[in-house]
Amino acid sequence: MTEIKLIYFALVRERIGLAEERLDVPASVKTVAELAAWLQLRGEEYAYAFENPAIVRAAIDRKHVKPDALIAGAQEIAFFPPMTGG
Amino acid sequence: MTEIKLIYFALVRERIGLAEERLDVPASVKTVAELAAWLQLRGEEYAYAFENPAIVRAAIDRKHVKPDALIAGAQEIAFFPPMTGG
Amino acid sequence: MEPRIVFRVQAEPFDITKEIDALAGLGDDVGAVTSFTGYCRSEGGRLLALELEHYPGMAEEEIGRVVQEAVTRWPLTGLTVIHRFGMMRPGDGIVLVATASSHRLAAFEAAEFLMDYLKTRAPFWKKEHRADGSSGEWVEAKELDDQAASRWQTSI
Amino acid sequence: MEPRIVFRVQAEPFDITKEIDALAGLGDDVGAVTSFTGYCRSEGGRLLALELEHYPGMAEEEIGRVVQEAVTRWPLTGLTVIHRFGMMRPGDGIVLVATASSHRLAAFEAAEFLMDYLKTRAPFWKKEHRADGSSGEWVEAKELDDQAASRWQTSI
Repeated sequence: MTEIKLIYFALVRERIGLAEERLDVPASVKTVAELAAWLQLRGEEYAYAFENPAIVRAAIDRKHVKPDALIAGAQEIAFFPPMTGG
Repeated sequence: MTEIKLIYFALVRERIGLAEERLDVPASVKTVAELAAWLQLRGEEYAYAFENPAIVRAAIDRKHVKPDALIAGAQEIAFFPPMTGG
Repeated sequence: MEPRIVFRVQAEPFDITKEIDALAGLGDDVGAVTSFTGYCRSEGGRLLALELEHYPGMAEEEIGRVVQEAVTRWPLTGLTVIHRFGMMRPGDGIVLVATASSHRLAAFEAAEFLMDYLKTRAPFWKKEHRADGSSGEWVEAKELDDQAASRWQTSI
Repeated sequence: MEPRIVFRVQAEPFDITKEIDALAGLGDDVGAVTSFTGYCRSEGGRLLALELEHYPGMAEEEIGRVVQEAVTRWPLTGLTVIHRFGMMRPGDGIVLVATASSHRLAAFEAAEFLMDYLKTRAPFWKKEHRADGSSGEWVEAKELDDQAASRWQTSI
């Protein structure tokens, strides 16, 4: 188990109902996609937030990553919808 | 013979030594290129102004034209180098 | 000479003139300054405001990466990017990109590149506050923006 | 709604802020305003000034044609083109193009199109006044500008 800081933004934050949390993530969870799948099992609000994987993006330590990115060593992982700034 | 107003700009004006003039152009001169060739015969300064046809552009009645444009009916024909505004 | 790079994420409004003047004043060899300002729209009266949420820290870092890429790719004298967060009313400026260069094409291309990348990579999200009082929806990302960003081949 | 079109040929300096503000103020549905300003450069101290000669009458008409083409091709809310003539010192603004649109790509593309066409079609010529006092040369047209203009397929 590793403790990781998770941060949520915009629609993902609203659906989960939390801006951030610290969670112990099992060692079997190796990638961002696996982390999202694992979070979905934590409850309805998580299942709802991650129901459409196509619209959830992730960043590890403030850098954009793909779903297959490894989470080992991450301090801070963020989940959010596609960006709409600019 | 038709009287036409001729206007010169920039390097063409400097080489001819005139900003504008009115000339009687023979009916045998039908295109802009023929007009330039006819002007070249008027003297050294004209020959110099038109020595490199690639760098002389023309406008008839304030519209860009190609060398083969017909000059019949023109009120005002301008000769100038390629534009360098902007 | 190193280009003058300015980028900020802030709640406060920006002053377009001040930013353009700073770039134009960088020396006698600035031949071209472009600016792009993105404004909050009312969508034909439908919106009262747009609320911009951002990822503090990452927003600055990501803009910094995009800006570095721009100065690597184009011969710029200077470059300014300001992105605001918080509540925006119709007519408010949300984002400003300005570029200075000896060359007009470099100034234009760099500004377009910066906007395309800010749209698709900078961690900002817009929420609508509607005139009819209904609870706001999050603005959806446009596929067009991804296409625009994909014009530029980058590793970032 | 018809776009707001402003174009002028003048000796006087222009006020970039005023022109941008006029476009940004065209309504709540202006999402993007771009500006491009071309400045007189010193060419590394070589030049004291650039003198801009123009063809009065044709300059206005030709800019008018280019501007009409731009509003036909892009969905613009407004558009401003100001081209100066006379003596310019390094740092002086020579030309200003500004565009407003709901759409960022339209605003950018129209501004680039306008600049490319002004460079190659507007009847202006630049003469150098050199710092060493030698008699000025006429600035030569750049092939690069023709190439830039040829990106756009037009009948004008």
